[in-house]
Amino acid sequence: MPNTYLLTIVTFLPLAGTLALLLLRREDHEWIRRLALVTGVAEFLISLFLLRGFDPANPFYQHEEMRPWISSPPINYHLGVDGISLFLVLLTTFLTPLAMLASWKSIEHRVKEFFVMLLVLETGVVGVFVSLDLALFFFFWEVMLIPMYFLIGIWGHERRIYATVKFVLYTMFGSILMLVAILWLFNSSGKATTGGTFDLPVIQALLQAGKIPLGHTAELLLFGAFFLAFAIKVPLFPLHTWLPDAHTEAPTAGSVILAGVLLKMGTYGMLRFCLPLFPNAAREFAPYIEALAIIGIIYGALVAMVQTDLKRLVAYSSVSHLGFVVLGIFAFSPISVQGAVYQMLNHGVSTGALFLVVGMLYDRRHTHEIGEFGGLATPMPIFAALYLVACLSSLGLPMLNGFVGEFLILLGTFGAHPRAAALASTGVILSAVYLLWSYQRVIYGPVTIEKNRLLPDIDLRERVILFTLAAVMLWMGVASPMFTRRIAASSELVLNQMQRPEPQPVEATLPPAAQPLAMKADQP
Amino acid sequence: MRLLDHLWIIPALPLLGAALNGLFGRRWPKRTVDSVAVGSSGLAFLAVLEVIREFSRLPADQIPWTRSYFDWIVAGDFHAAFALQVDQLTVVMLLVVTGVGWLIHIYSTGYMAHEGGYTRFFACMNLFLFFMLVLVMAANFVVMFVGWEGVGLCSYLLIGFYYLKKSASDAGKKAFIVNRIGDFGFMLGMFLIFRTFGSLDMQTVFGAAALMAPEWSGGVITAIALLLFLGAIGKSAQVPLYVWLPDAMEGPTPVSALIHAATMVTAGVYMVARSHVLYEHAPLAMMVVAIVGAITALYSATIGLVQTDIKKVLAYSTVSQLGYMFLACGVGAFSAGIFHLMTHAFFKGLLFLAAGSVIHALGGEQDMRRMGGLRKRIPWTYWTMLVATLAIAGAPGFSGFFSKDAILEAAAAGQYGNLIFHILGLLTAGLTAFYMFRLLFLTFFGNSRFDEQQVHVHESPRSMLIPLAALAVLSLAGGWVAAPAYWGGTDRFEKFLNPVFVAGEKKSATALSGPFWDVFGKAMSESRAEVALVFAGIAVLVALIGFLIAWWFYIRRPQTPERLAQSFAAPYKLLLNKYYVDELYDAVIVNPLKWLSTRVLWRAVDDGVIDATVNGVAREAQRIGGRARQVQSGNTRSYAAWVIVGAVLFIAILLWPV
Amino acid sequence: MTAGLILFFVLAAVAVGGAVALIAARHPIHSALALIVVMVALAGLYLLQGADFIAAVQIIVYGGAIMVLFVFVIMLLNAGVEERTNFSRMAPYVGLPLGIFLLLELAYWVWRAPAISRTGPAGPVDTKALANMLFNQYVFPFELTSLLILIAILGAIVLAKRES
Amino acid sequence: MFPPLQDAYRIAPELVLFVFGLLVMLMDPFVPRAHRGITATIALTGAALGAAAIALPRANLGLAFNGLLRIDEFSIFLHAVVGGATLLVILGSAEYLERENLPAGEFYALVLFATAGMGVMVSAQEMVTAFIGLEISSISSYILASFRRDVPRSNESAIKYFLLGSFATAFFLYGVALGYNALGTTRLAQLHVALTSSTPGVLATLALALMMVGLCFKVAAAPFQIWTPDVYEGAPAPVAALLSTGPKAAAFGLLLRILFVAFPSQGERWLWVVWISAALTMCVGNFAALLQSNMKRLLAYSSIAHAGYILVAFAARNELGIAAVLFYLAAYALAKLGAFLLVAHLGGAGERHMEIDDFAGLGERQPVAAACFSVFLLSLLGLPVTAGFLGKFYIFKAALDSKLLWLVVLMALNSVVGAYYYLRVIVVMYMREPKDDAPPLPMSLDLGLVLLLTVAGTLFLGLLPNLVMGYATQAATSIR
Amino acid sequence: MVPSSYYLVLGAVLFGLGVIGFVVKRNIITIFMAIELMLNAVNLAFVTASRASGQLDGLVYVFFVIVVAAAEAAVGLAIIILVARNRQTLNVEHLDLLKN
Repeated sequence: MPNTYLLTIVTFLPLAGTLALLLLRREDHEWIRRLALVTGVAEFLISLFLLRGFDPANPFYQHEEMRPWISSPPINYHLGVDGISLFLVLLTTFLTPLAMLASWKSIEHRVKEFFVMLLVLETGVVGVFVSLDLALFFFFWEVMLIPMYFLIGIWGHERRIYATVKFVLYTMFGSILMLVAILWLFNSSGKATTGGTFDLPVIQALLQAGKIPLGHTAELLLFGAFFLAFAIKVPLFPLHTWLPDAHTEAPTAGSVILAGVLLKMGTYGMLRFCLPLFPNAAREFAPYIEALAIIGIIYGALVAMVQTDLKRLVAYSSVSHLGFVVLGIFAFSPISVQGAVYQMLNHGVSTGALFLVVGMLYDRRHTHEIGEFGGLATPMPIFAALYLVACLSSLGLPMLNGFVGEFLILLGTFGAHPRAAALASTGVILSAVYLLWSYQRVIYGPVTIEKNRLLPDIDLRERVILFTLAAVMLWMGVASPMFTRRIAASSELVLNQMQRPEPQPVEATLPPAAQPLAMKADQP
Repeated sequence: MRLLDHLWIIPALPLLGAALNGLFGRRWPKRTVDSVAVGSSGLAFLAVLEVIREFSRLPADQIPWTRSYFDWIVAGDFHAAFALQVDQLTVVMLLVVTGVGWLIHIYSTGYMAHEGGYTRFFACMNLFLFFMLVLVMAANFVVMFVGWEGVGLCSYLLIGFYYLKKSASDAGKKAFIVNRIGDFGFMLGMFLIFRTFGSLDMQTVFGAAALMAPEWSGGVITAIALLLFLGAIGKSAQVPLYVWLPDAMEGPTPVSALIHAATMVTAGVYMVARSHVLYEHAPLAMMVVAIVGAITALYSATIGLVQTDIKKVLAYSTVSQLGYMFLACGVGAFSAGIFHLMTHAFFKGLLFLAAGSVIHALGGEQDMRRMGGLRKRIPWTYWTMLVATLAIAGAPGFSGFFSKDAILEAAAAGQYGNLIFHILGLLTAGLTAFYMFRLLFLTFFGNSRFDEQQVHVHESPRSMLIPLAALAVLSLAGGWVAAPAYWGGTDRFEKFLNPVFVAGEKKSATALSGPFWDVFGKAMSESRAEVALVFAGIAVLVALIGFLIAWWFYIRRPQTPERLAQSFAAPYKLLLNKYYVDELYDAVIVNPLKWLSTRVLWRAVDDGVIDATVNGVAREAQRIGGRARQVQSGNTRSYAAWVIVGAVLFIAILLWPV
Repeated sequence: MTAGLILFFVLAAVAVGGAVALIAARHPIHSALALIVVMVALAGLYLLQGADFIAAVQIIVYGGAIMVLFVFVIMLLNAGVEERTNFSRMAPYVGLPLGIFLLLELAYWVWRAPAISRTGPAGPVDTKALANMLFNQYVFPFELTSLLILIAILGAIVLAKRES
Repeated sequence: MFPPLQDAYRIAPELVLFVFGLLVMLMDPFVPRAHRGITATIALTGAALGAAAIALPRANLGLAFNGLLRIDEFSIFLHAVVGGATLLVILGSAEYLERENLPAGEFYALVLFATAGMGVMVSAQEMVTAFIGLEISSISSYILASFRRDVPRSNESAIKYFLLGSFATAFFLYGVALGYNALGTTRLAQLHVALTSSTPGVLATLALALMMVGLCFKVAAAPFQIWTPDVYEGAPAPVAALLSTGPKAAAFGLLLRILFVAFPSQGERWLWVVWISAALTMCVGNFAALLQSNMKRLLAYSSIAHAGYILVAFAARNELGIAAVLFYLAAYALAKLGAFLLVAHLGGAGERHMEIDDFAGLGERQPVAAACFSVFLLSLLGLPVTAGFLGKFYIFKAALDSKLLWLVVLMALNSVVGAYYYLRVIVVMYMREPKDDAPPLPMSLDLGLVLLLTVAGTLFLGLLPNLVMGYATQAATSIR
Repeated sequence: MVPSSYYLVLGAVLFGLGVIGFVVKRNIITIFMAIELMLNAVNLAFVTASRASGQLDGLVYVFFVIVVAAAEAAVGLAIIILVARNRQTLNVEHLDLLKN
C-alpha cells in the first residue's frame, strides 16, 4: 500500500506544537495562547485534507500507513481512517481549537501547561481513532488519560481531585482488562499467522474466515473485556457515575473535549472492535445492552431534569444521548448504525456547545448553580439566542444536527426492536423537558440577582465560537448526506463483518482486501 | 420560469425575512423590520397565488405536483429528500397560511408597535410561517415533521415572548413539552410506516396503503393511524393533551390568532386529512379520532362557558372547534374538516385579533369582568367581532354556518357517522353560541366596569383595523365557496378537494358499510338536499337557543349568572378550574416524576447505590490496605514469624500433595 | 549399637541441649556459652565423620573467633537479662508454633528422604586434596571471600568508629 | 585446574568494580574535604567502567572458573542493569552525601563492592558461589543501610535488614545444603541432570522450597515482603534506591536461573508457589500503599507490588516470560532509581520532607523535578509511552501464553489499585497548594544528569523497546 | 557407622531450633546467635553430604560458610553496637520507629 504521511502529521502535529510551546517562556501567556491556537487551527485545516482523496464508496481503511514499530511481539505503526473514524478525527480537530478559544481568558494560571495538555490530549485522541493496530490503539487509549487527568485535576473546580481520580480509575479499570483481551486475541491469532498479530484488519479477516478458533466462552469473555472498557467510557448505565463528576469539575475546555470526543471513543470502540470481532457475543448480549442503553436514556434524562447544577445537567444529558448511540449500534441495522455514527458527531458538536455555553456563564459568575442565574435574556440577548440554538440542537429539533442522528437511530432500531425504539423515544420528550426547563430558569424571567444585571453579553471571541458551532449544527442538520455518504460504506461493512460463515475446512481463503496485510504481518 | 418548479421559494421567503431580521434586525429601525417581515410574508402570499394559478392549469395526472430539492437524510435503505408537493389540499392550506399569516403580520405592526423585542417578534413570526409552509407542502413525513417541530419551536418562542413573566415562559415550555409528547407519537408512527412500507414518501406510502386489502392491513395501519393521531392530539390540543393551548394565551394576541387559532393548531387536522388513506384503512382509528374530537369539542366548550379571561374563552373555543374538525375527519368527512379549518382560520383569527384590539384599547386588560360597554367606543372592533361571533355561532350565511353544518351533517350521516356524534356536535354548537355571545355581551354591552380615569379607550390604528376588516369579510363570505345545494351553491370546495380525498376512498368505500351506517345515512342518500336542510335548521335552532340564553343571562338579567354560580357551586367551580386537569397532571405525572428523579434515581440510585458502590469499593480497598499495613508492625519478631509462615507455606505448596 | 552411634547420640544430645539452652537462657552470655557448646559438639560430629580439618576450623574460627566476638560485644554493651516483652503477637502465637512445626516437618522429611548411597571413603579427609580443591577449583569464591572480609572490615570501621 | 586467563576477562566487570572500590576506599583519606568531588569522580569512573566492561565478557561468553560462573547474554543483561543502577546511584548520591555529611569514600566503595557481588550472583552457576555473591551484596547493603549512623531510623533499618536478611539467607543456604544432600551437587546444570535422570526425592523439593524462601525474601515477595518498607524508609534514600533495584535484580536473576535452569522439571510444582506468591505480593504491595503517607514507604510498597508483577512473568514459565522479567527489571529500575534519587534530593537536609504532603505544589515550585517524578510514577503505574507499560505488556503476554488468565486479570486489577496511589502523588504535586513557601532546592548537575538519563531511558524503553527487548530475548534463550 | 540421615535429622533439628530461637528471643545479640546456630546446622548438612558422597566440595562450602558467618558477625555486631549506642536498648521489640 502506498505510504503517505498525512495521518502521521494529523496525529502528531499537536505534539509538535507542544514542543514549540515548551520553548516559550512561562510568562508569555498571550503568545502561548496564540501559538496553541495556531497549532490547533492548522491541525484542523490539515485534517481537512483527509477528506480529499477519501473514497466514500470504499468501506475499507484509507490513507493507510504501515510501518513496523516493535518487532516482538509485532506491533506495527498502522494507521488508517475509514468512514467511521474519519469524522471523529475531524470532530476532534474541530473542537480542540474551539476549546482553546474558550479557555482564552478563563485559564490564567499555568497557561503553558494547560495548552500543552490540551494538545497532547488531541494527539492521544486522534491516535485512538486512527490506530489500526490493537496494541497501538491501546497505547493511545491510555496515553490520553494523562492529559485529561491533569486538565481536570489542575484547572478544575472545587472537587476536581475527587473527580479526576475517579475518572482515571474508572477508565483504567475497564481498559486494563481490555489490554488483557487484546493480548489474548493476539495469542489466539498465533494459530493462524506465525507469531500472531495485533493488526486489526488482519485479525478481523482471520476471525471472519474462522481461522482463529474462538470458543464460545472465550468470545464472550473477550467481548466482555472490550465492552466493559468501552461501556465505561461511553458511559453506559450503570457505569456512568464518573461522568457527572468529571464533567462538572473539569474546566470548560476539558468538558468540551471530554464530552465532545472522549465519550465517543467508547462508542467508536464498540463499533470498531466489539461488533466485527465478536459478533456472536455481541448478538447474545445485545438485548441486555440495549436494555441498559434504554435505561440510560431515560434515567440520564430524568436525573438531568432535576439537577440544580447546570454543568451536571449537561453531563447527565450526555448519559442520555450516548444511550441512543449505543442503542443504535446494538440494533445492528444499517440505518441505526449510521445514525449512531452520525449521532456521535452531533453529540460532540451540540454538547460541546452546551458546555461552552455553561463555561461562558461560569467565566462571568463563577458558579454553575442554576439558581444563581435567571433572566439573563435581558443583559445577554445574543448569548440567550445561541444558547437556545445549542439546546435545540441537543434536543433534536429537525433541521439541526441532533435530529438526524436520533431519528436514524430510532428508525433503524424500530425496524428490529419496535418496543425498544418506542421506549427510547420517550427520551425525546424528556430531553425537551430538561433542556427547556433549565433554559427557562437561566434565561427567562426577571433578573433576580443583582450581579446578573450588568453581565456583559458575549464578546467577539465567544461569538466566533458559538456562531461557528451554530453554523455547523445547522449545516449538519440540513446537509447530513455530506457526512452519511462517507459513513455509509464503512458502517455497513461492520455489519457485513458480523456475518460468520459456517465453520469451514482449513483451506478457507482470506478476503482479498486483507490478504496483503496478512502477508505483511507474517514477515518478521 | 414556473414557480411550480421552484416551490421552495414559498417557504424560503419568510425564512429569508426571519434570517434578515434575526441576524441584523437589532440594528435596524422598526420600519425596516416590519417592512421585511410584512414584505416577506406578503411576497409569500403572492407567490402562493402565482403557484395556484399555475397549478390550476396542470393536467390532473400531474397532481400531486412534487418537487424534490436535495437529499436530506440518507442512510441504508432510508432516503428522505427535501421534497415539496402541491395538491388541492395543500393549496387550501397555503392560502390560509399565507393569507391569514400576512394579515396578522400587518395587524402586528400596529399591535406590537410599542412592545419591546419587536425584531424578535417578527423574526419568530416569519420563521413560523416558514415552518408552517414546510409542514403543509411536505411531500414526505420527515419533511412534514420538520415543519411540525418547527412550528412548535416558534410557538414556544412566541408564547414565551414576554419572557420576564414566569407564567409566559412556563406556558411556552409547557406547550413545547406537551407537543413533544405528541411528536413522540408522530415519530413512532413514522417508524412504523417505514417498517411497513419501507418509505416515508407520502405518495409511495399512500399508494401502497390504498392497494392494501383492509383485512390484511388492519392491525398495523390502525397502529400507524393511532400513533400519528397522537401527534395530532398534541399539536391540535385535543383531550388529553389540550392543556397547553389555554396557557399559550400568554403570548401576544397576534400570536394567538395566527398560531393558536388559525394555523399551527390545525396542523393536526391537516395531517389526519393528509393521511386519510391510512385512516380509511383503519376504522378503529377513525372512530378514535371521532370520539376524541367529539369529546374535546364538548368538553372544552363547557370550560369556555365560565372563563372570564377574554383570550381564555377564545382558547377553549379553539380547542372545541378543533374537536369539531377531528370529528369531521373521524366520520370520514375530511373535506368538511378542512373546510371548517379554513373558515375557523378566518373567524377565529378575527376573534383573536378583535380581542387583541379590545385589549389594546383597554391598555392590556384581558378580564371580561372589567370590560363592558365598548360597543360605541370602538365600533370597528365591535362590528368585526360581531361578524366573527355570528360566524362561529353558525348564523346562517356566515362562513361558520356552512362548515359547521357540513360537519354536523356528516357526523350523523357520514360513512362513519353516528347519532351520538351528531348530538354531541349539536350540544357543542349550542354551548358555542352561548359563550361567544356571553363574550360579546360582557365586552361590548352593558356598563363599563373599568376605571374610566385610568383607561383611555381608543380605537386601534389602521394597521390593525384593515386586517380586521379583511377577515370580517372572509368570515362572512368565506363559506360561500362551499355553499350546499339548498343554499343555491354547488359545494365547490368539496369538489375541489375531491381528487385528494376520493382517490384513496374508491377501493375501500364499499367495504365500509359497518355499524355506523344508520338511518340518517340511508335517508340522506335518497334525498340529500332536503335532509341537509333539516340538519341546518336544527343546528341554527340550537345556536339560537344558546344565543338567547346568553342574552337572558347577560343583557336581560345580568344577575342570573352569579345566582346560578352560587346555586351550582360545585359544578361551577369545577368548570372555572377547568376540571382541575392541570392540577391532576401535576399530581399524577409531573410531581411524581420529579420526586422519582430526585429522590429515587438521583439520590438513591445514583448516589446511594452506584456511586456508593464505587466509593465503597475504594473505601474497602483502603480498609484492606489498612489491614495489610497492620502487618507492618515494626516488630522484627513478628516479621520473623512471617518469614516462618512463608517458609511453611512454600514447603506446603511445593510438597503438596506428596 | 556401635560406639560411633553412641558417640553420635551423645554429641547430638549435647548439641540439641546446647541449642535449647541457647533459647532458654535469659542472659545473653549464657546463650553465647550454650552456642559454644553446640559448636564444640558439632566439631565432635565432624570428627566423627572424619572431617577433622573442618572440625578444627569449626573450633578455631567459630568457637575461637566468632563466639569470642559475641562475648566481647555482650560485655562491651553490658547486656543484661533479656526483657521478656511480648509486643509481638505474631511471634508467640504464629511464629513459635509454626517454627516448631517447621522443625518437625524438616526433620520428618529429612528422615524420610532416601539415604544417600554411601560411596565416600570412611577414612579421614585428605586435607591436601581439600586444599587443592579450594585453591584451584574454588579459587574464585575463595577470592570472593576475601572481598567479603574486606567489606566486613570496612563496614565495622565505618559503623563503629567515633566521629571526630 | 587453575582457571585460564580468559576467565579474568569474563569477570572483568567485577574486577573493575573491585579495583575501583579499593581505589576509592584507599584514596579517600588522602582527599581533602574540599575536593570530595575527586572521590566521586573516581567512583563514577569505576561504575562507568564496570558497566562498560561488560563488553569483555560479552566477547568471551562461556563458563568460567571451572564452571562456577556462566557468562551468557543473561548475565550480561543483568550486569548492565545492575551496573547501570550503580552508576546512577553513585551519580545521584554525591549531593546527598555532601548534604548529610556522610563518608563518601566508604560509601562508594561499598556500593561498588556490592555491585561486584550482584555481578557474581547473576553469573553464578554454583550455589555456594552465588551465596557468597549474595552475601557480598547483602553485607554491603546492611552497612549502607545504617550509613546515617547517628540517625536511629537508619540504625533500626539496618538491624532489621541485617537480622531478617541473615535469617533468610540461612534458609537459602540450608536449601542449598539439602539440595546437595539430595542430588549431590550444587551446580545448576548438574542439579537439572540429577533431577531429570531419576525421580527426585522429597528432599530436592524441600531444598527448592528453602532456596525460594531465601530469594523471595531478597526480592521482597510476599509473605517475605515485610522488611521492605521499614528498611527502605530508614535507609538513606540513595541506598534505598540501590536496594530496590540492584540486589533485587540480581536476586531475581539468581531465582530465575535456579527455577529455569536447575528446577524446570519441578515447574508444575513451583509454579503454584510463584503463582500464590505473585498474587499475594501484588495485592499486599498495592493495597498497603493506598493509605501510605511517607514517600519512601510508598515507593517501598510500590516496589513490593512490582516484585509481584515480575513473579507473574516467572509463573509464565516460558522464554518470553524470562525476557519480560529482564525487560521489566530494566524498566522498573529506571523509574525506581529516578524516583528514589529525586526523593533523596527533595527530602532536604536530614530527609525531613519525606511525607507525601511535603511534595504539595511541587509542580509549581520545581516544575522540572515534578515533571520527571511524574514520568517515573507513570512508568511505575504502567501507562503507555513509558517503559513500565511495555514491561507490563510483555508480562501480560507471557502469562497469557501460558494461559494464566486469572493471574493476569488479578495483575490487571492490581495495577488499577496501584494507579490510585501513584496518581495521588501527582495530585499532591500538581493540584495542591504548597504548605509553606519552601524555597526551591537548587538541583545539582549530577542529579540533573540522573534525571535526564532515567527519564530518557524510561521513554526510550517505552517507545523504542526493540533494542533492549532484543537483548532480553537473546538473554532468555541463553540461560539453558 | 552412623547413617547419614541421622546427621541430617540433627541438622534439621538444630536449624529448626535456630528458627525458633529467632522468634522467641528478644535480645538482638541472642537472635543473631540463633542465626549462627542455623548456619551451623547448614554446615552439618554440608559435611554430612560431602562425607556421604565422598566429594570434597561440601567441605569447601563449609569453609566458605564459616567465612561468611565471620564476616556477618563482624558487620552484624558493629550494627548492634551502633543500635545499642543510639537507642540504649538491645531489645528488638523496642525498635519500632519504622512501622506501618
